[in-house]
Amino acid sequence: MEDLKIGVYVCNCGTNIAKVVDCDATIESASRLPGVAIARPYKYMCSNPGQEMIVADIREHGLNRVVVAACSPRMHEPTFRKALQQAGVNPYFLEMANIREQCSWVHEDGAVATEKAKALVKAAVLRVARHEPLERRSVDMCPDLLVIGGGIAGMTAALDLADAGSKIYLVERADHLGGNLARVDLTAPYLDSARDMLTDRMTRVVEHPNISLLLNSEVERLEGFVGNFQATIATKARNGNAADQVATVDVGSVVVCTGYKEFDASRITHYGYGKLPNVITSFEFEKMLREGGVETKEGKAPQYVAIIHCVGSRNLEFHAYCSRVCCMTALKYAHEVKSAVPGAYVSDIYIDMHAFGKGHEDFYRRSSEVKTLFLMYAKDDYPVIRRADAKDDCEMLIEVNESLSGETIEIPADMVILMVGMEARDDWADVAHLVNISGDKDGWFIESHPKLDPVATTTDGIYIAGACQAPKDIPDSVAQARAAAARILGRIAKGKLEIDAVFAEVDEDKCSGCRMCNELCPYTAIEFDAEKKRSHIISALCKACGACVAACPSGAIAARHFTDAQIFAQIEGVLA
Amino acid sequence: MADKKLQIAIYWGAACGGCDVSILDTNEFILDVDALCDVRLWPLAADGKYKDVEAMADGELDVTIMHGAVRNSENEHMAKLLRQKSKIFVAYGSCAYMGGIPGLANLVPREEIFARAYLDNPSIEPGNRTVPLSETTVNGHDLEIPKFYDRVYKLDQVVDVDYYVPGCPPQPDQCKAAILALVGALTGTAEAPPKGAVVGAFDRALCDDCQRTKTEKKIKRFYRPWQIMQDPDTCLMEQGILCAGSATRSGCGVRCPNSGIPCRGCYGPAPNVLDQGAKLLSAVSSIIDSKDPQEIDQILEGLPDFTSFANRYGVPASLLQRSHRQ
Amino acid sequence: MAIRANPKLIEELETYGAQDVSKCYHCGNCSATCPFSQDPYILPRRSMRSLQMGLERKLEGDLEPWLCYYCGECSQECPRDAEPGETMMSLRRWLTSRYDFTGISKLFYRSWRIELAAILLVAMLTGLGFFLFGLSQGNIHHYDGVNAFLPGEKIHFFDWGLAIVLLVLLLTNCARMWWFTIGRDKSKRVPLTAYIKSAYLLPMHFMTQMRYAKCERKRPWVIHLILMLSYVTMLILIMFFVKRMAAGPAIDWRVHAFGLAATVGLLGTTIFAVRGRIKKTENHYKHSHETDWMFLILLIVVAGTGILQFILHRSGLDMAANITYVVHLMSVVPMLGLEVPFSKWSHLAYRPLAMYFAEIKAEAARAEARASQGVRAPQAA
Amino acid sequence: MTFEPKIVGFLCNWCSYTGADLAGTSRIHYAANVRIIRVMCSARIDPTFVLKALHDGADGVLICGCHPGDCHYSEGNYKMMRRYPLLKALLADYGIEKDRVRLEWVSASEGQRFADIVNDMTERVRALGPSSIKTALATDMAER
Repeated sequence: MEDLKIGVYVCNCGTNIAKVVDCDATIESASRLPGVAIARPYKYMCSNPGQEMIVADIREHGLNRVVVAACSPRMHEPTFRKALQQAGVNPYFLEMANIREQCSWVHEDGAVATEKAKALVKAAVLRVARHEPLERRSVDMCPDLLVIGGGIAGMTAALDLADAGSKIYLVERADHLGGNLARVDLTAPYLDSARDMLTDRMTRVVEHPNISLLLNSEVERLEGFVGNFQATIATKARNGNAADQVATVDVGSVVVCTGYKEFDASRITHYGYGKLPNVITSFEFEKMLREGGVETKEGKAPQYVAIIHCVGSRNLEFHAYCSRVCCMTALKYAHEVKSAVPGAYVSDIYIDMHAFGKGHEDFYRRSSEVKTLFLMYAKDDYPVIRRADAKDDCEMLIEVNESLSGETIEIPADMVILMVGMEARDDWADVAHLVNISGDKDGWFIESHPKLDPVATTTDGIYIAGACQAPKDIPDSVAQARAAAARILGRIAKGKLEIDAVFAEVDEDKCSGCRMCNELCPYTAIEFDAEKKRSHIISALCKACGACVAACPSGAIAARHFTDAQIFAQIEGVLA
Repeated sequence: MADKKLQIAIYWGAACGGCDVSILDTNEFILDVDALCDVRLWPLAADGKYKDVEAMADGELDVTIMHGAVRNSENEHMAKLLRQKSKIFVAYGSCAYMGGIPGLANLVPREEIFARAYLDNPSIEPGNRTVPLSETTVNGHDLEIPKFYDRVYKLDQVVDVDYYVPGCPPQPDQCKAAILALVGALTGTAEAPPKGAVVGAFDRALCDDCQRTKTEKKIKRFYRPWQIMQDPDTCLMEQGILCAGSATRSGCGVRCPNSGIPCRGCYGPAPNVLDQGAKLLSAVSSIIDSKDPQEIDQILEGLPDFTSFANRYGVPASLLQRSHRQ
Repeated sequence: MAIRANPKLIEELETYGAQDVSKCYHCGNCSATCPFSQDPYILPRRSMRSLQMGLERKLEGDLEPWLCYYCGECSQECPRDAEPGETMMSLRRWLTSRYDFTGISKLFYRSWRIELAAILLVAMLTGLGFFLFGLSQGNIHHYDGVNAFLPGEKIHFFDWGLAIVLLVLLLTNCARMWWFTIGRDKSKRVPLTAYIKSAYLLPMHFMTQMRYAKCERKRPWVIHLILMLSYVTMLILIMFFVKRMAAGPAIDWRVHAFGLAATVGLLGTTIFAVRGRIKKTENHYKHSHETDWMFLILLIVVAGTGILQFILHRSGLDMAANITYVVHLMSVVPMLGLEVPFSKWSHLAYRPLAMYFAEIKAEAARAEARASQGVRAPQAA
Repeated sequence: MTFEPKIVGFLCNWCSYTGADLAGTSRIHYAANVRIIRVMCSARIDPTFVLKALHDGADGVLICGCHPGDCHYSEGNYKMMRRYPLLKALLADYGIEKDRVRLEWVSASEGQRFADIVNDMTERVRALGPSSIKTALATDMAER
């Protein structure tokens, strides 16, 4: 290895640093450190003349390492890296000492601040001496896609991406498209027909030349990493004699849109679902509406219709979360009952009315104007439905501890609609395992960041959209699907995937295959090669957190740019 | 050189003698050693006096194999003496290499050890509670016994060591391999290992040799070996039994885990690892399956006296040294 | 025990003038703005809620509607335009018809045609009766004196007769009100001492309407008080001094001064109210039920004909005065006979009574709380 | 002269280091005793770093990461959270006072909190006096 020639640059930052830290003393101390060839101050290192000074020194003095003592590396590390690159030195041969945010701005006593600055500079010099040249790499990005689930989210994502020219494999387990939305009559709050909404999309999906629609199909296996997945898809044979077809396709990204299933209302015994004939679920009511008439099992028009919210949602016994769509759907039912049976009285039994979306509050107000009786009950204090007595003018009576009045009341009902909540599909864990993502305690798939990155997952190249992530209404599902499409298109447009030069690597000569690290990676970047009995890190997936590095009991994993040796040097430096 | 027998010494410091036995366990190989070497000092097997060693010229011995840690002034004196007389000085076994089991004493001060051994021990006859002194006068005669140090030292903290052979004790095969390597180096038939090398061991961790099936690890509860019916084919760590194998150099032949006993780390850290205990700590705690501080504490209750486990053979070799001194 | 809800009740209340009750989503702004909303009487929200749910039996026993003077602030503050003030008003109408055992009240409130017909019928009968009576025993050209067409002492006798009938009707209704609001609820016993201790409230609220004075805006209270005092003054004059009132032509200032003042009070306030209801100047004038109009018109006619006959009599136009007198009686009798027991005017009894009941109920509740604080139920071991 | 302890701070890049930067941009003055070493995530902090810092003469070690649930890498800070109790037990066995090593969660918006932690820790370590870890062995060897 060539001799170290380190250049140390101490920025005055106008007076921001120089006012408190004695820059000359810092330079004097730095110049005596091993390997330091040049040490000099400048008024503003980040300015063009400042950067040019570094470039000139590198060329003139043959510097091969640079330390800039200035502001936080979070501010100007990229700036100085660029300067190094410009001068023909690997940009990772740079280390910054943060003597502004960590010295001059936080310490009053100049002598103390100067001592600390010297220590930070020394740490940087010792560290930079152990830096290694790093190169960014890029891998090919396959523009084709796998979309799992043919509901509204899956179809939307597939269409957006197919329109942009990608080849889409849309895999749907059922024999038809549409998912749960295909079971719905009208939609809240504008009372549009769900069927109209779907028909257009379904036709386009079927006819789209870029979409290969695989009904009766499931993804069996997914291997590889972002940009380079191989998916194995099994398609069930139409008739029993033929063999199932299995195909393997190459895709660059995967959008998971597996949706939800409804809560099983019979789990709440208070409601008598399954025992009382006219207690039905919201989906059964939708079916009734789609078939064109609201009537009881006995074929009569109901005089009293009660709607119970939060069936399975918002309680500790079943699901603590809100299923988000039921409130507005319940209001929709109030309107639909009124239009089907104008003389009917509708009672809406709720916990809280969540009318958060566009047009929802207005829809709530309009629903109260059509004389819907809103009754509030407390969480975990279920209303109880019983058969009415012969003298009553109704079939059932619902006892509610009504919170707003504090009264225990009995509401007559001839038909009760249970607003069943959403829950994760039974096989969510299999799907999660298949595509290497995780689910939360309720089985909803976990997004990369709940606010800033709600579409991606911790596994690069795997995206989620629709209700498989959390209960969602149609606009949100569509928005998420289109967001996923946009994210993917952005990456496809680049053609190549840039892989950061900073990641962790396993030294296979040291790895003993103990597999301590395997479960630690949130990005499932660590693969275990069973034949070689060695773990291996897929650098394209690694985000360089270093969790596996710290945990590797035999020191076989190294964090590029944050190696043990570099950090040890820094420790020695700051303690000098 | 080839016509002259190699001059060797085998000596012990603070040790149990197991290392000597491990050399004898090479069986008939010992006869080959005898054919090749003159054993000038080996207290376990042959007579030999300090004065004989003192009489040797510097460098007269080709090799000294010393096992055991330095616990007292005699250990130190002999280590230094033998070093002076030897061309090659080998730290043999975990005690010499890292401090070994005696090194565990470094977690407490000497006074506490003495108090426990000579004063507070219930098995001591009342009225006869005597603490040994290194210098005393009996009937007008000054008597001296070796001075008991406040700490146990691994060999290279006292003398310059050329090679290390780890293990408690080193396995006979490895012992053989190490001796052959040395002989090869000395007779010029093989290249000498670089100074400071660990010989008689491999470069990966023990798991590499362990035949138990390993999968991904998540631990909800730790068990002592006697608390659980062990699955003989599955990684002990995955069963919640603390095993130091992943943080320990291989070379022992995986004898303990093969017998259903977790590895205690006698072969020392893997190469590149600064502190075996810290690494084991980092790995083991990382795979605890909980995000709740209270539950984590509860799970960690299954690891009583973790320090002594993780540093069982290497307290003197640890980055940390006991800070409080009397 | 669960109370049976009647989803149809709201619709029934609509016939009493309630509007938009179902719009209320119980934000509580109305109760926050109402100066009278104080535990245990949460108004108007609690009544709104009971009404939405159709808790008939509970509503029957509620005093809250009577504790409201309808300043209208609640309706103004309501974010959903659920008109709580008007709902309280219609609840008062509904309660009036509930207290009334004859069922007449219910007929009147639910159909203005029936009420109008009843008023006209009573007016016609009264007119015919008094006219024939006058002709049978007096001279239409004489207003007072020996041959007076409608002599004071006879009218006085009639007054008292009517008063007794009205009193019986009103008291029966009041008794029913007590039964609904206090008597029926066996779980809460109100001790006799409470009735005595708070008895002073009854005349006080009646005479001063001091609660109304607590409303944010004072003018409605002043108007209402003037109207009420004028009415009471007139009532006293008629019940006790009708002979002197009729005597003339000299002005007897000892009674006429009061009579004139009361007339000015009555005419002034009713005209103000009519103007207000036409122009909808105040919150509580925004919605006018037919019964409101009939009541006001009757009152104007009563006061107008009263002063007119006075003027005609003093001007020596006795015959005109006598005819006016008959017209006067044609308006007075339906007003007293129909409005007081069966319609709007009945609140002169219910409201002060409600204040009184409310106080003793609250007092009983406080006493119970004190008692239960002293003897806590022992905790389970 | 009062004893000025040397404290090594290991801060995660995303929350704590940014929080420390915020203390700077907010000009919050605090004790100068903590020298910061940036790591990408608190999960990267190998207990060896802590031992190494103490071995090399640090009087204290401060470890900061994102608050539980807020990790940039989803769950890295939980890994540190799991290592910490065992590390503390190990340090205690070596006779190292508990105030010398400390784990705190500091978010990117908690500049003041970072300053407060540094000040508090500096005071506590100052009260403990200089660490003898670095010198203990040498002193013992000289005196043996």
